[in-house]
Amino acid sequence: MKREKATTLYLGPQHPGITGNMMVKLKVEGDTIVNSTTHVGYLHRGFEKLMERRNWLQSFTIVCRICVPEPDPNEENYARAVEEIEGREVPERAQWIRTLVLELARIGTYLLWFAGQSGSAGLYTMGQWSIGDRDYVLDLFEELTGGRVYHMYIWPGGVRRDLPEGFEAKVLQTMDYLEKRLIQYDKLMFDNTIFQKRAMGVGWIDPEKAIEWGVVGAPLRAAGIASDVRKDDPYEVYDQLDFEMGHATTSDVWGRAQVRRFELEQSINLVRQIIEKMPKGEYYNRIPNPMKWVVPAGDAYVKTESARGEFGYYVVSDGTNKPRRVHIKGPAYVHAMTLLEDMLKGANVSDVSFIMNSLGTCPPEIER
Amino acid sequence: MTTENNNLEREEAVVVALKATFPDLTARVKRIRRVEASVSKALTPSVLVHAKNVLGYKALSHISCVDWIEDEHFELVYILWNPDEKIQLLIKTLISRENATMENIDTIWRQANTYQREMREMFGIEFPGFVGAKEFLLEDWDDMPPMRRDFDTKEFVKEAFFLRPGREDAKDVRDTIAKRSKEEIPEFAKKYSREK
Amino acid sequence: MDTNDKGVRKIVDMITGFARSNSLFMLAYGTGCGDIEIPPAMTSRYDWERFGYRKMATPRQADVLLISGYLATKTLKRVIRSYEQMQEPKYVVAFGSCTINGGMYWDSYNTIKMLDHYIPVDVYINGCMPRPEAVMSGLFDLQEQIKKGEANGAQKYRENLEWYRGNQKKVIKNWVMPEYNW
Amino acid sequence: MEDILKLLGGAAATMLLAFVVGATYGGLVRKIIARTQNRVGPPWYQNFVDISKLYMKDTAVHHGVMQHIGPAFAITASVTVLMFVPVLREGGWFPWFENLNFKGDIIFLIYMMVFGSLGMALGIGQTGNPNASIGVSRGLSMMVGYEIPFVLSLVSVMVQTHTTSITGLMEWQTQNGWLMFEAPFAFITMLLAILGMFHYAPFDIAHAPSEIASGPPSEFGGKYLAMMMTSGSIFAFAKLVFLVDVFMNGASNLVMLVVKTLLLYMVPVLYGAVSPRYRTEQAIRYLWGWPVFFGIIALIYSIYI
Repeated sequence: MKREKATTLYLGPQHPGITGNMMVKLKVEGDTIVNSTTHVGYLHRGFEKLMERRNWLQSFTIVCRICVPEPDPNEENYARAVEEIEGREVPERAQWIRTLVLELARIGTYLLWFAGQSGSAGLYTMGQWSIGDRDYVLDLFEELTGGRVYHMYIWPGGVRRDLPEGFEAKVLQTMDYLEKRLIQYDKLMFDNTIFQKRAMGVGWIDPEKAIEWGVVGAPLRAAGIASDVRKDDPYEVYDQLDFEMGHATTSDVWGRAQVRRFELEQSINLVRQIIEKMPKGEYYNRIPNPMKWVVPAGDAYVKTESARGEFGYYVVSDGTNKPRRVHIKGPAYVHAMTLLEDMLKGANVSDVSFIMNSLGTCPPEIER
Repeated sequence: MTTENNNLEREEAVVVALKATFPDLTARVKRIRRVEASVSKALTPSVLVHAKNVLGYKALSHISCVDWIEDEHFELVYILWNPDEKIQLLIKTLISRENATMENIDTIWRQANTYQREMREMFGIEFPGFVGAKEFLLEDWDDMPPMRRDFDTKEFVKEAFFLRPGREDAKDVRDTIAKRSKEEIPEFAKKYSREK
Repeated sequence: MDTNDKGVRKIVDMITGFARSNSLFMLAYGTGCGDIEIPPAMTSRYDWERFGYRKMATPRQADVLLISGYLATKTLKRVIRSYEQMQEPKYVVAFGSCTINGGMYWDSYNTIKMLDHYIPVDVYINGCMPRPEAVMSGLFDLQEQIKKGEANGAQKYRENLEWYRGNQKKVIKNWVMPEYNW
Repeated sequence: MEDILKLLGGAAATMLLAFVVGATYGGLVRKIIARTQNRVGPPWYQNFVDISKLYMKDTAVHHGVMQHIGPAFAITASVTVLMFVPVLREGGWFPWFENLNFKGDIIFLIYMMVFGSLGMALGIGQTGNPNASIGVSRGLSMMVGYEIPFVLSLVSVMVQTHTTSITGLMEWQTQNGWLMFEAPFAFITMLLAILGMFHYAPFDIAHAPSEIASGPPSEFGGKYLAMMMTSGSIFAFAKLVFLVDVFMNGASNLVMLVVKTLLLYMVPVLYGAVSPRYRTEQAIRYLWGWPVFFGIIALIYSIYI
């Protein structure tokens, strides 16, 4: 009789290494993983059911809570889907403000990701720095929207309020600060040989299969495939802005780190461009009384490039004052389930949370 | 949203290409980069395979399901993405709501596994031949699949959970706080108090 | 020395209160979306290590169970398990409106609405989500309670275990848990 | 009789000193790491509060006898190591701190230093927590990694000075100058080895919270954890004093002792604050690379000088 050598190791749900509240069940032989299963559902709130019971505007409070680290792409997606079904025009200034908010959110999420990626490798100093700096971005959000984490700022028909006075100068100041800090981040994390040793060759995704497997966002770009919703399916004013996609060919954790590092820099540039080019004018195409607001029947699939990948919303209206169906697909829906399960086979136990962070795993958007 | 309706040649070409292979299917251009096709249930897997292997829709972006309880059917929406043409193709199909079953497309796209697990759990759609863990988001669920329209979540909540009663006395919250912390209510605040 | 002497007891209580309240080890279990405000509270902007708070990896070492937001029924089971594995004295701090009355998930079929019916809660922090300042203010409140010896949630749990168990089993259908015996 | 009493009193005073200084160092380290991370950090006495709180906690978990013995084992081993290290040089301010030192004890110390970890490993094995077991296996393999340069460095020092006794070493240093400069390669080897010995990053894989939930102590709370922390404080102090004795000619008073040990301690702490951690096999590859190379050079140097 063959003796079972594998140990079962439960990574989560109560585990400091796991990103959020989920569980990866590992079968381990020595330090090598032979099998892994992702278990989710610890955060399931039934958002899509709740939205069927709320009217179109009430659903907004729900939409932004789907992804905690980066709520703005969700708001934007939902607003854009509703606008597409209804055919509502968005003033030009509102589009620019939305783009600004999205880019700021991207910067904040990348800073949070720096913390996750380096923290899972034991470099806690980086996390302390970057999350501290992320707070300056959150301060900007607080001034703009009144909320630190959940903003509920991007509405159908525009944005909720105009930029406050002197806001542009503050944004530029923060961007200058972040750019200076980026040099220090490089020294601490990206030029660190130990980090490079940890990251190189770990978590490899086959570039030829990547598209078919549903890889999106930074992991796909790190596999050498130029794919960015901002370029491929431009929304808001991204077609009027000048930026580059991150690019790497190694298709491992190191490549993803480089892509994200590059895109943080690009986002800082984008914010500067937006502030420079932003036109004056109306910021809100007012919707009728929200309680009686009826959206005509129809459906729309919209998507946004969030910091972790492509966010897709499929919204169906049946011509009443409530959405018929809002179906959300976040990048982690594929990344953390089938892809992660495949990638972990043969990996080292030490690298599990490292790989998970590099894929941008975020359980709330799997479960909603 | 800027909808340029002037240059839709590539989208039109997709419609033509789809219709050439499958004469039964209806397809139309929704807007730039969005093409929609309605297919019968039996034809769906072959359309998906054709779209993936011949037309270049390599990526499966999304599989959604809408419950049209009035018409007694589910609408499944397979959303595909063509990374070269940059076109999103929505393939819609209707299946009966009673004993809902659908072809398993796990073998075409590996990640369909997750979507099908969710649909099986949330809508009760069965996929013959599909192997996947039974539980996905819910644990020990013995009620109706919750995403069906006839599942009333409010009634369920009333039965299953404790609901904190509201403030029945409808007193001003300031009074309660003040009473608890034994603070003097400032003069200006008293006139807002509902307890006269 | 007479350990029942009032003066001695007072000094002992003071020392225990000081030690317990100034060294709160939190269990690193992000149960909900409130967990996003924990990293800022931990890191350089707010730096809760100043007050002796620290995140611990396992329930055995932790004193405080931070319930960061709504609990899905599936998580509730794990939270109860984690709570019961913690060693006394142990405290529960629940934050987010959703732990108090369900908050915006009041009609959701998968989240519990009143946390204090399932595990004893010492401090509630409201808000959706509470800012790091609010979280820390709630923890200060817990410190005060510990100093005064009022934070006795664990005792309440032990004494009313049957009531809690009944409530828990109402939600968690497949009950496979070890007995709680400490 | 009086001598024995003096000896016992000295031993007790040493233990107390080791605990106080060790725990203070722990607090200071947390503070220093916090400063590198742009934070204020906990007060310096935080470790005392933590330890006393942990001693006051209930421990109602019983996994078996070894679980109780394990931490006791560790604390015994640390105290034993401390007892064989001369804390202050002869003729200093506090003569009673020269505890139990006798000739021929470096080899014994090398053995004793491993003893505590092995005891812990036994205790942890009983708890049955897979995370803890993985942590122990990682810790033991790490130990294999850093013990080789550590031993190489000490052996080359012993060859160079023709003595294996710490007091002998100190006498040699008083005549010929600090071994830090007299045996530079041995010192470099030792500096690299203590990076691994103190379990700070990059060699903290055995305790990695993000992988195995803090590893060995994951099943130990309350008193056990407090005992482990106490033992850790004493052990860290003992190791530091040992290294100061060997390479920096010990210290004749408490101030010098604190300065020297703290300087030495800062090496792993500050290096750890800015480093991610190595995987086990990477760590061992690193420790068997340059440190062993320098160790062999040190050995050759010590033979031919």
